[in-house]
Amino acid sequence: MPQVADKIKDHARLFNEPEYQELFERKKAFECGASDEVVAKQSDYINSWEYREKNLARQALTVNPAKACQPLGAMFASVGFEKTLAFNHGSQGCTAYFRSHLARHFKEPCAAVSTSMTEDAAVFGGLNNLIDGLQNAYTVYKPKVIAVSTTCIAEVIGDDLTAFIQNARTKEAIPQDFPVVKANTPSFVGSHINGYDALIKGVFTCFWEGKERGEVTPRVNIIPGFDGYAVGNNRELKRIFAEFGIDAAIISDVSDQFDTPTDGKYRMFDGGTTYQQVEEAINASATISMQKYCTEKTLDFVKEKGQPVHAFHYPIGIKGTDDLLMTLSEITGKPIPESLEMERGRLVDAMADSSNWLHGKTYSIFGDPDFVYGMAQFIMELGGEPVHLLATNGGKEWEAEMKALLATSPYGAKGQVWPGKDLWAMRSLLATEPCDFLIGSSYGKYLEKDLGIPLIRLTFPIFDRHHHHRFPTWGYQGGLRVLVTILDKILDELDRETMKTGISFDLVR
Amino acid sequence: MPQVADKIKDHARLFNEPEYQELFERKKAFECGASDEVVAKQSDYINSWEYREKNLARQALTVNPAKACQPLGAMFASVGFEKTLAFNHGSQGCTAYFRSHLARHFKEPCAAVSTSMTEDAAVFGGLNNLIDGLQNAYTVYKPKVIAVSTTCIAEVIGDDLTAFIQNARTKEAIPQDFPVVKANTPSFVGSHINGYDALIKGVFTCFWEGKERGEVTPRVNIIPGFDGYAVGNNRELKRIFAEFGIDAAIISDVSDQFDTPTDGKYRMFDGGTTYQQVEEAINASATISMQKYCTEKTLDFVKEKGQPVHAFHYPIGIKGTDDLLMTLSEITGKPIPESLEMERGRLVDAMADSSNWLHGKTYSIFGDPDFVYGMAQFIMELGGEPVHLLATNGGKEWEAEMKALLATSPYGAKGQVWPGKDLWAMRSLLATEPCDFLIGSSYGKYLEKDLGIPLIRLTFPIFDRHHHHRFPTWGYQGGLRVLVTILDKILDELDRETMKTGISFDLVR
Amino acid sequence: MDAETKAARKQLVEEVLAEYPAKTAKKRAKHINVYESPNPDCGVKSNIKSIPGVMTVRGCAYAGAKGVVWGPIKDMVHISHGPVGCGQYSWAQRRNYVSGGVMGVNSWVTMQITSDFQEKDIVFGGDKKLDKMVDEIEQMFPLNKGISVMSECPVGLIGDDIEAVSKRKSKEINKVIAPVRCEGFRGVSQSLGHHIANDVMRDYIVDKAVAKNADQHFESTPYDVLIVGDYNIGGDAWASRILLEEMGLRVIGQWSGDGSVAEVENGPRAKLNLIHCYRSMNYICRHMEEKYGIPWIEYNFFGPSQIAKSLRAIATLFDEKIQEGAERVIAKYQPMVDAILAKYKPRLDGKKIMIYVGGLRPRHVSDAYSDLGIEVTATGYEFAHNDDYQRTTHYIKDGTLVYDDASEFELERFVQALRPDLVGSGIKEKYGTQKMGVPFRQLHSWDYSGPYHGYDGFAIFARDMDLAVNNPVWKMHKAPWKKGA
Amino acid sequence: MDAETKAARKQLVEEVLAEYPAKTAKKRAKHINVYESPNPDCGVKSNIKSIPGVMTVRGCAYAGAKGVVWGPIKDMVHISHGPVGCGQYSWAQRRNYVSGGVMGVNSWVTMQITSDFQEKDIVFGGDKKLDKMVDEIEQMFPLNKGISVMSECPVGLIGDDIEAVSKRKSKEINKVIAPVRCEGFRGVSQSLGHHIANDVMRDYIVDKAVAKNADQHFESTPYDVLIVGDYNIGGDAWASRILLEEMGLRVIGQWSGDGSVAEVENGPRAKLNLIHCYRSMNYICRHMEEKYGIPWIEYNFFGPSQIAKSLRAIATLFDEKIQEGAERVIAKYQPMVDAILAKYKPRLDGKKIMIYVGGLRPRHVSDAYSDLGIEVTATGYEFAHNDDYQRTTHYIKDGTLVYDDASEFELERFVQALRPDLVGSGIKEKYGTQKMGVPFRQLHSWDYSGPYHGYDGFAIFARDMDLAVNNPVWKMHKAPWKKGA
Repeated sequence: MPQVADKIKDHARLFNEPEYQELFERKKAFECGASDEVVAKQSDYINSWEYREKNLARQALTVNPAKACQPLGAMFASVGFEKTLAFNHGSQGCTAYFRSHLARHFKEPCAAVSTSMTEDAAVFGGLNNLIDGLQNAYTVYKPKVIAVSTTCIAEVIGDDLTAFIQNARTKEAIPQDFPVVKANTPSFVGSHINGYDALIKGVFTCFWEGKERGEVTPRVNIIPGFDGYAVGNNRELKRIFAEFGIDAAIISDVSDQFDTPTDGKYRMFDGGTTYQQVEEAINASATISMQKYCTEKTLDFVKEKGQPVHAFHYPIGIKGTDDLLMTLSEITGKPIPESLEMERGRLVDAMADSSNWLHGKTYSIFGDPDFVYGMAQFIMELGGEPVHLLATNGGKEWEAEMKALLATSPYGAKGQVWPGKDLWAMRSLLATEPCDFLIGSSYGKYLEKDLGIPLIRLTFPIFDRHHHHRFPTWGYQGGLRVLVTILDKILDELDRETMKTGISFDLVR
Repeated sequence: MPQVADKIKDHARLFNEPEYQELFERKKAFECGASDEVVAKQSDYINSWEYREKNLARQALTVNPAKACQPLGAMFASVGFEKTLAFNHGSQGCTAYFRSHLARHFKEPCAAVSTSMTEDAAVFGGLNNLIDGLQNAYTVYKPKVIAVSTTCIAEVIGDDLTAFIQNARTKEAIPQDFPVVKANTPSFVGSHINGYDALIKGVFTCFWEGKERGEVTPRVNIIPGFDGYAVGNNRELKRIFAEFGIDAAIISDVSDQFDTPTDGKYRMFDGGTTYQQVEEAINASATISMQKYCTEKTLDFVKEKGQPVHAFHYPIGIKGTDDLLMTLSEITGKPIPESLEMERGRLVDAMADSSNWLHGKTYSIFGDPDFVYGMAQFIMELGGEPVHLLATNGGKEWEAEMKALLATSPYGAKGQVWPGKDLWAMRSLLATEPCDFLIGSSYGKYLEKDLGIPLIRLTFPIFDRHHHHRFPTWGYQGGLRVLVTILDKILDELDRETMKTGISFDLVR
Repeated sequence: MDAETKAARKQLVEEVLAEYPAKTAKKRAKHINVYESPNPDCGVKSNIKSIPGVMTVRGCAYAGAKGVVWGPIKDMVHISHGPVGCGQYSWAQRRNYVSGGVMGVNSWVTMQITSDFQEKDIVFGGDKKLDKMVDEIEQMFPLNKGISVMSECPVGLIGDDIEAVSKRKSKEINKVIAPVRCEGFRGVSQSLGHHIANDVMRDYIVDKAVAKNADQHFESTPYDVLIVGDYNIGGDAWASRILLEEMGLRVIGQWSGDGSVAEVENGPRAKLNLIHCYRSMNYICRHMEEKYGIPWIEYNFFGPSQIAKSLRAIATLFDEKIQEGAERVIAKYQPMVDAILAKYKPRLDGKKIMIYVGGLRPRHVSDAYSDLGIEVTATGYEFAHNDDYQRTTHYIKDGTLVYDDASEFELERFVQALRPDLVGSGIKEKYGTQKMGVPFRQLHSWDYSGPYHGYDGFAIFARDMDLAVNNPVWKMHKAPWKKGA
Repeated sequence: MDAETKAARKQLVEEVLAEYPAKTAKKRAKHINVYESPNPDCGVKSNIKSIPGVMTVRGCAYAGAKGVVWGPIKDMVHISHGPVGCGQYSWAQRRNYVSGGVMGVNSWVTMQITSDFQEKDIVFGGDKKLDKMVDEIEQMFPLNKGISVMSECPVGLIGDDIEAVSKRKSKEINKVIAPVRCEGFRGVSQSLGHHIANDVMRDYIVDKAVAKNADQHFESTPYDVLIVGDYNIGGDAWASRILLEEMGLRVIGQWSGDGSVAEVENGPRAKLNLIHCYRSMNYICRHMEEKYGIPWIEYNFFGPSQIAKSLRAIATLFDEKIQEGAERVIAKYQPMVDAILAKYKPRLDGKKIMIYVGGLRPRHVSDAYSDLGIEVTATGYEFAHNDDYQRTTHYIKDGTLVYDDASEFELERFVQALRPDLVGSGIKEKYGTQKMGVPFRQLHSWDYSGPYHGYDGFAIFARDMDLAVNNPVWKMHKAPWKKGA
């Protein structure tokens, strides 16, 4: 009997006890599974080059993709605006999934409603669901704005959001002038980064409706893109703006929404970009996207209004931050402040101090296209060598940009770019051409387990570690945090490896 | 032949190769060591209760102490003042050691000079060394102030600093009015924390000489104490003061000195408390020590001047920060700002989110007395249970304060306090009464290796990880960082443990 | 409960409803009630469409079919058929533990396998892709024992014939291919997904296996039982199975936690079906009873009172040997139970919990809490049917607040008003509740702990409730300088 | 070197000296020189007291005796006798690797064992404490093979008689107890500590063991050699030993890296002493030559040129078998060396290094750098004697800047002026140099890498110099917006 009141064993240890090991043996007899030899043989086979080739040749089957669907991105973008209710038109299960998914990453509540479409709506259209939904949501949650995005069912049956919302106004479900943002976000097109794009464009479309660009206000719009580290990163951006003395508006700022305090009160809405900022954004000097692939349509829209746009790839590290600051300086005419130059010098200092541990380490990286780009760039600045660079939601343009990036540095020589591939493909890549470390999301933990390549969690979703997103990865300070995260893993592994013999288990490193 | 140009093996892996394993076997024959059985038996014996009792009964022998000597603390304190040269009167080897020791922790250069006393000086006194040393140091390094502390030799032979320095002035080695701070810091009394105390008191003594407290300036003096996290912590304190709108002077602020940038220029001096601040400090509203045992004599001195003093024990976490902020508020009459209350709520939030992983974990903690106190307090706030609390440089007063702290919480019930003991004693304690995690400095890595208890590095010195000291442990933000550091270790270990079977190797935690 | 408190609760319900638009308030009023003992039902309507826009907690049929019933069968490849999201969000979320499997070799439970529909699949249909996927699955995962095709919303809207593809490909590969029509828009919640999943399991595995007498080497014993409706969250089914085996029964299969195709095929060889989660798998138990004459019994392995009761109830359906076995098991664990209660009951006695989850838990955990001295103040189901609420009356006390398909809005208000010492609900409810300063445990995923079933599980349950309720953080949410205010 | 560059260097020296007070400038002038080839010495004075207040890099006798010579002997307990600091700062800093030891059981190299003097020990003397410590060591660490007592400053000032205590306790426990008078104020640097350490090792172990013929079972061979002055930093001695063994020699001991008391005792049974660090252990080699007629030879195992040269030089002192062995070893490693050079030489060719360290390295590493195409622009010793500088002339080129006991101030100015591609020095110099944007390697600790000796070590050496020089960070220290400025 394994349990003792003083030292209770939970799942992590309970089932290692002999009682349960015997139980597993008894159970196995009823499972009629393949023999241990066959299993062992197949286990070896999936590590082979032959398997890799078949694996990479898959055309229909997707296994362990590293991407989510559009409405998740739209929901994320929605809650970055002041008192804005994310509202999914479609089946309610989708909304439950989005909410859970974000809650598991941020360890925060995520409010969003659904129109709960069912079979009848599938047949007759979701008009009534939308009208009732808007009325209930408006009445109960008292948002300033409702941001409607769609899930598959509404897209497949072709519900007309514009007409339906107008209908809701006519039926007084919501006031005539109550702002409703719209975004079509079919799950079978693109991924969450496109849903993010669609929603931001929807916000601009809604609030810039009928407006044209007037006199330019010396201000910068910053669109962060879909970013699991938004809490830390957006705050770091704001700190940088303050150092700079720049007037900047973060367009969709979830940093307060996903970091409300535990002080006895539940805040369904907190912080976010104000709609005044959104309205004024049309006259800003320029719009900067921190993640190009999260904002392609939005930037086109902004450009059409005659506003200059700049796009980065999730800038991490020295050059990433340099480029961002120089762009900010160029747009605003303000010099880069000494304080930030000092932070730059301190990051360079840390990189120099740690360079002998970082140099020559090999990494594979997966995640959203911009993240993989920004991370690979920093890795090469650290003297590291990217090996497999994979974005399930990356396309041909991304592939070309990645290859161009790799070509800028001798440290990019080993880099192979894998657009559209999933993490089961990554498994084969790592089994056949391994590397020292894997950088990605929590999904990478299965690769770590199977291949013994330590995982460094640095991108969404991080389900199995807490609060990392409260610290930045952007800016020089963020770069320091990323450096330390990587270096800690390197040194932890070195300690573990050398602990066995004691040789090289050095007190100083 | 193990080396291949494409994959060069260094010490960590080279010696696992069969060639070297055979070499070790051949070598063993010449060592005439004890038999494997005898070694195994003794290896078991040192884990026994019997050995523990002998180990704790030691009176003369010290093995792996967790403390350094006074002049190290004095040197650390010295460089926290504007353009101040740390100057050790004694043997030059001491200075080389202090400089290396701090460099290995901060990964920063540490400038300090010595009077290079040799045998003749031991016989005839170090007067000439001191005079020449002052002259050279003054001429070459052009400091604003020289801070003289002593090492053993000067103390044992009884060199009279006051007279010698006066002599140097007379001989025009330094100008008459050039400020020279003095601190007697014998290595055979106390530890580095007392050297810190002596130097700070020396600075006040020097700059408050002949002055009395006048009209009170609404300002707070903060003495951080000897703190390996000073770079992050002092900056965090300054951020807190800014949020508060408080005028506060950090007395000995090493945060810039130990974090100069790599920008092409070596700064021997950077930042630090100005001497104007030091002079004005006498009229401040109050002086706060962040570490009581680092400042006992200094606070007495300040109190004698009629200034109120407050002392904390390296405050970490909720209550630690609450108390600090309330004291600041009380002294200055300023309300605690909303922004800090929000940060508080966010730390509470993180603690709540992670409480199920943190609750009931057991920890042993070693380090300086104030650190052990502050850390134990936070651990109990996290629902953790301190087991062995050890400060080699802790005494009876500390022991009593620790026991009182443990008595404030049911989570303190398992706590045992070990003043004056060393880490070889800790080894016995952990071998006989183990715990889940060990919190301390890099020296704890040998305990981790021998006993399999994972080490969480959170105090000076940290030689084998980089840049941790650039992040704060104080304030609510520092608390969050400490929480995440602990939690990451817990979850890393859980992953490692469950990776073997896959059972409990959960994607979400 | 005294009349005053009860009246206050009714008043609370009124106040909360008053914030809805009238039409909505009227509808929701039917789903919330203060229980009047000893009424034979809870006085709430159930299994009705959720109201748009109110933030229901419910999921969909896919979640019930793939996430709950089929997903845990470890040696099958479960295709999330449609766009990428559904499979992505449910990937490895249910903690259905598996013994002895090698991921991607002979076990696929923690993998996300999807057809990742693109626009062209919507326009031209996904059947061709499905056809090809089966071939690729055979290449990638040759040791699979079969495939399930879990339909997502678009599949049912674009006229795909996954049944035809499944049938054809099943013949080709000579393995089960089960098309599961669990599109998210079907039904009103997860619940229809369970039912559909049960029916497909019946049609595509159970009945076929019986018909062809699939496993002819199977040697039956009089003590063969089948565990049904335990998904092995955190190892629950193992902590249950061990007791059944200790009392002398032979467990021939687990449906579906840590389950295998063989266990599903041989299920109907059981002499008795033991059902834990009635809601999700009563359908197939009824079928096996009707078609194969296998009796079934509900049991509850949460907490020592119910465990003992259930062990004895099960034992009465067997011979004396088993009855003695049950008593032996109960006696064996009693000292451990006593020690656990001695340690934790004093720390939990008199505390109040509010529960809101799905399946069987809103009632089944009730006595486990009582064993620890915790009272259930309010409870409710995400997707229950009327028979669930009837069963609930055996557990709850007079005056308990009962809510069906509660919205987040209602839950928040009830928590604020009742200020329970603990809330047990799901991930979506967890963090908001905690912000109010109220302790919380996830009762779907056991908050990444467990098992909670059986005696071994009860020890963990007790520890976890203590750590949730008594963690020092719950005394910290007010800043001390605000205490006077 | 062309006259102009040389003149510029001389000018630089003048400029730097000009910043000192006149008296100091005059003294320091004797320690800095631009080497004139083919002079038989470097033109600098050495082994002279450091000037107070200039920030010498030097350490003390204790550092030389405990840190360098005695500390690595693994099966002895080395007491840092005096206050806590000295032992604390040197604790596990030298990376003297050990094979096959269990820390605290039969190996104490990575432990800090100290008498932690308190005021009362100063006042009343520390001999009693030392006496008691020996007893406690026997209790705590019964498998120790002996004890060394490393005196810190106070011991020599307060009149303690550690020799008497050692003698008495040594008899009691029947093990070596070696009192080492290495107080930090003795001599002018680490160097005297080495000498003292050698002498004590001679008196307390070597000569005694020979006198009593300690190990009578030792069977000699004609190929027995002893490695002297290799401290096994990062495993250096092993990467050396392996070559000696491969060429057919039998290495009977390592002094003192990974060393043991038995190896010290049996050292004089060697047919030849092979000395790597001349500076720190020439004394005992000379003693063994004088007293026991054992010849000794200096060798250099840094880089393929010197390794081959040394292997051949050693081999000439043996028979043809060994000479063939040396050639076989050289031939065996040649392809690896070629591959290393092919990979790294193009990345390092033409680079310049400035060196400032202790022991043998300021000269010995020179050809290893040359092998990689790196030129030594400047070099110097912390604690060399004249014979070191004589030996240095064999390595350095005309015009090389040479400094003895350089101050940090001088080093900084030289680095700024010469802008080498790499600086090789110690931890105290590392971070300041890097801030100037100049790559740096610690040449004491191998910057936590190594081994650098032997062929296996050269591969690592080459890799490390490449990563130091060519790490991308060295192109980053100027902000791009400042580039135009």
